[in-house]
Amino acid sequence: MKICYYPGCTLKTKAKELDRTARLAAAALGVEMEEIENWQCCGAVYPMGTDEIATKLSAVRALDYAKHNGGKLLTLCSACHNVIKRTNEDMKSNADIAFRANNYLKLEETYAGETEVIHYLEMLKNEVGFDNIKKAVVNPLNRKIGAYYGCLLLRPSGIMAFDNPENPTIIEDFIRALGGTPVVYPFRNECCGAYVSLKNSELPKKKSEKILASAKEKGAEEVITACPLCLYNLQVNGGDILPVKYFTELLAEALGVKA
Amino acid sequence: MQDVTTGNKEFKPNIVAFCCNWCSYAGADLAGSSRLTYPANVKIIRVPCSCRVNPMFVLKAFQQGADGVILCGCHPGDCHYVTGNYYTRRRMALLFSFLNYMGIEKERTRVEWVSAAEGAKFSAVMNDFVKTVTELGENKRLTDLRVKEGK
Amino acid sequence: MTKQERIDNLLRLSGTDVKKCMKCGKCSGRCPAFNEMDIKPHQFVSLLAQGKIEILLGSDAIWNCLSCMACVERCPRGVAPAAVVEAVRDTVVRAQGKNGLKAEDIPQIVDEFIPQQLLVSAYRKYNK
Amino acid sequence: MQRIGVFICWCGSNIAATVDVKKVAETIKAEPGVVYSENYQYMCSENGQQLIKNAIKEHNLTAIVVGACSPRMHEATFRKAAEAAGLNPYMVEIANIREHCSWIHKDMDEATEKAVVLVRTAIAKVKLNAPLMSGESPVVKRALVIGGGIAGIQAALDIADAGFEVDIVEKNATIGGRMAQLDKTFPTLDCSACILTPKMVDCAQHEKIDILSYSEVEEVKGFVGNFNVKIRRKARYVDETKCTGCKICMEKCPSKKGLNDFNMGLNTRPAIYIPFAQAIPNVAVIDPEQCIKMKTGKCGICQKFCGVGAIDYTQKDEFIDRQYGAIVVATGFKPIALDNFNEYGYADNKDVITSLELERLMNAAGPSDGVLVRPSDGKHPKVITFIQCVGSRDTSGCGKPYCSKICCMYTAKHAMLIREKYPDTEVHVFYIDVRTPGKNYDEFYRRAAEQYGVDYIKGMVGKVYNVNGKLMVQGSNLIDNEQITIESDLVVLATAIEPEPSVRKIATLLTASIDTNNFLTESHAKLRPVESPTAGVYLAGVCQGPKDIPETVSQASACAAKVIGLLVKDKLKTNACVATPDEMMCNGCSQCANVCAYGAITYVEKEFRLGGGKTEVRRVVSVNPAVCQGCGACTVTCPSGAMDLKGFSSKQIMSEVEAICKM
Repeated sequence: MKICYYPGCTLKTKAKELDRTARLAAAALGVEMEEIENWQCCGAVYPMGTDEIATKLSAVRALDYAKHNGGKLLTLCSACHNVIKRTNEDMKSNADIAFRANNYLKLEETYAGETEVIHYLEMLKNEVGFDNIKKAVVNPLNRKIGAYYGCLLLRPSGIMAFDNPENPTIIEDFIRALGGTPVVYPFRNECCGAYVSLKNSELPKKKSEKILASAKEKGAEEVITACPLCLYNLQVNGGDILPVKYFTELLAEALGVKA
Repeated sequence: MQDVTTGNKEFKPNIVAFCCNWCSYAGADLAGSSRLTYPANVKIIRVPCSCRVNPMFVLKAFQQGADGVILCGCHPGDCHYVTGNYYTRRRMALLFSFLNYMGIEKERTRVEWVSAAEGAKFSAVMNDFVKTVTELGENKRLTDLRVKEGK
Repeated sequence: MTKQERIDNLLRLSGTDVKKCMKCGKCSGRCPAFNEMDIKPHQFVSLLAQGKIEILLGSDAIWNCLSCMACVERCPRGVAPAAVVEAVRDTVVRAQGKNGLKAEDIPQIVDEFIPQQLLVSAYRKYNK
Repeated sequence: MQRIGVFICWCGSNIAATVDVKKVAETIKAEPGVVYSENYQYMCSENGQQLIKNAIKEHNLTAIVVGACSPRMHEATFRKAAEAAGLNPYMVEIANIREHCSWIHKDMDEATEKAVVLVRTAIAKVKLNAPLMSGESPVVKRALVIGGGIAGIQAALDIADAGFEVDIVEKNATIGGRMAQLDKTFPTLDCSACILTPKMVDCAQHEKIDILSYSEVEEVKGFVGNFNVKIRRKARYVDETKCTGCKICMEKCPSKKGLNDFNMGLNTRPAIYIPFAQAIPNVAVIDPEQCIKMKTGKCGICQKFCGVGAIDYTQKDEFIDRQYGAIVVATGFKPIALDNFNEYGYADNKDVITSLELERLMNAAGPSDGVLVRPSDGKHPKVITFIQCVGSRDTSGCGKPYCSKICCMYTAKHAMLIREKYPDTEVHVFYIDVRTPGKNYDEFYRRAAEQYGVDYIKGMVGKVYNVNGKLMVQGSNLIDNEQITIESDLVVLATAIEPEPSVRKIATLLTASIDTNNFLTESHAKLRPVESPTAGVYLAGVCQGPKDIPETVSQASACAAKVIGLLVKDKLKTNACVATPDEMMCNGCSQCANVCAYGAITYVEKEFRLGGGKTEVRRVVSVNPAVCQGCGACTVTCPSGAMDLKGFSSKQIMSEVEAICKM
């Protein structure tokens, strides 16, 4: 199976490990991630202002490329996924934004949200299947792992349609498939402090500590995430309460391809 | 598109008003018992429900020389027959836009919701409608010429 | 711009119908940055609905809202307080000299750990 | 050609002061068809009516027009007068020259001219009038009540007390409904069972009431006065006539792990059970999904122990057909599912419960014998937090857009009862608005706050999470502009209520209309609040909209009054002005049936002669005149113009239009 892949800027720099382990694991599972041509940074945050067009164009370009190359666009970073999926919804259902974005881009064919945006986790669940992953595991994890969802994968749930926004289960199912024991803790869908940490690290510190303390209280030995910024906040601002890793690192480890 | 006849101050439009028995006809009765005046050129036809008004009746009115046609029914959700006025609303929206296309200005046709308690509203609506149609002048579209000549 | 035009501009930019708010306070009950906000999420909606935009435009809360969408997710009336905060922030940073983060400050902030995502997202949020 | 008589009324000076009545009567004489025209001071008076009667006889009038006040005032009067003179009452038309003419115009010439036009218009119509006959249909003197909660019980008792037979069809094994599950009732705090169970017993003992428990309505045919209803009597695997309710089967049954629905699943019950001690009928029922004998064939212990041989594992559903003159729908409600409200942690925490679960926990006959304990560890909760409006007033798609109406009051009740029984308990209530209109209601709520020290917090909860077994309730306190977290032992969700889902099927069977929230629609929100738009169908209780017990009982009694008013009649006069189809023009498209709000239109296969000895069978429309209300929606919908309305025919209205325009 071949699928268009949008890595995003952080995965080429500080979060190389997320990208590298995802590719290794995908290859082991028979998925070929084909990096799309000439992708640009998605902007990292979805611009909510109703007059924001230019800030959405890089996402539309990637989406349009995928539309003509298999119809699906695979994302890995939570922020990229959030921006691209929400922009795609705008192209589908917001006539004003769709008209103006198309007007800028002058594409050969109008883009109207045709591409399906799927996150790597959704790909694992729906395309590969957690059962098949379970069969491919060579190093079962045998430890207690807390899934940290954060905000970007889940909300707004009407558009993201990723999982139940208050009681998600996909990463827990993923952990189970890898032979680990998922730890459900109440702050797994609370914000880590996000971009505020650049101006003011007090708030992200409070949030990140609360998240990790909550995971630890419920017995987690480590926490996994899909977002480089969450990882940064939890690691740098969250103190040394628990180790934090990318979920793909565990996948590669369990599949024995981490090297 | 002003008609020459609009210059004539004596022009009194002929208005046909269809009123449902349960709300608007009673509203018109209340306007009467409250002595709230409106022009005499409004003539009311009682129908059980506004949804009884066939588009043909409206066409017939214009053919026979009416200058304006107004339908009054219960407020949406208050229809005596539960859903009748919803049909009216949809049917007439379609009919009126068709009539507008044919040259009968959309101001000559109207649907209004008047409850049995709204005598004042009935009177206000009729005054306003007569004023609007008077300003538009005589309707000539669709009119059977023999009718007007016969007058 | 008249005051009404500025109010209308904020309403349009937010894309949310503030009149739908029934003042339940669930947004502020959920907000993870509540204690760091001088103007609370429910007040953003309420103050905009009343046209008291000077208070909003002068608030510090716009720099602390995390855009985590918890308020949007849980509003029982389909209102998006976060979109109001963003509309206010956009309006502030688009005014000349009002950027919350200046390009020239970034080199001092950056260290070897900061991911690109943080720089880009903060820059997008605080600067125009 | 009609011989028309015209009668112009002065109404004292009401008409005559502005309309030259004599001139009108004179002018009208020249109208073709008019053979008599007269004016009189008070047409509606004895003398006036006599004048009309005499004229009808003397001049052989076939139709009359009365120029007078609104037909809404005296149409019936003049119709009766005409009938007394041997004329069909529908050969009368009224020209409204008072409300629509003399009272609103000041200029006499203008008013007189308009009066002439209005009378001419009525003449134009009456020329096309045809004698109409109201049909008659017999009334079956028996009522059906669907649902055996307090609404159904009250309606049944009132109807039966008036001397009519009533059947209560209840889908559960016992009557009693939601009220049977409640502990105390506001605002007087009587014990629910103490006031309900005597009424249940009254039902059981009433010679006119037949309780068909564990039964469901399967099919409804017919119309007002004459409903034919098929009822499924579900197999309870226990012979209702033999079982004495001794409960030995419940004791001996080895399969005891069924969730006890009556206790909201807070404890378990055996596979053979009587829902609660005061159940009516006091007869056991077997859950076939849980019964070992029925699943594996091995067991049969209850059969062995049953002293009267009531157990019958081979019982099958049975169907009975009954006739009814009227139907009361009282299907009640259920709390909504909380799947969309995971922020309150209901699914993950045993100590987050709904208000109805709390009722069971506080009830002396409940799973904890009335001792308030936490479901998780059986300990007494010291801090209890109530959250109001859970799923109510929610337009985001997660909950219900309406206010559930009862929650503010029952939460005040719960808070008060807890503070009274366990004064060491701290009680908090998060609210958006406290809505307690009603006699002694607001006083009740204030008592909770002022005398019982219940902490009311204006704000809403954003998240409930568990830390070391404590429920952290994080919410806003809008008055103090704070975000607070209350460490609680028990969280109670005032869950929105919705109509019992089975009401959808009932509504379809009865062609009773239902709104977007699945509440049955009343005929008129203000003036016919207990009647369904379907004639002969009445609505009681929450199936029509959220309401509390006093309101439910009032509505049920109102229903009963309406039903009795119907059943005392031997025959029903049907509306004469009904839709009338031209079968030859009907193409069987069903569009008229789709717009009919009353289900008056059906289709029949009918044989038509084609000529040359050939026949063809076509599907054509058939209108039931007993059900048709005469709105006319179908007449306009019919694409082939096959449908017309008696009394308001297309030709009649067209000629009215013509008369108005030809002024």
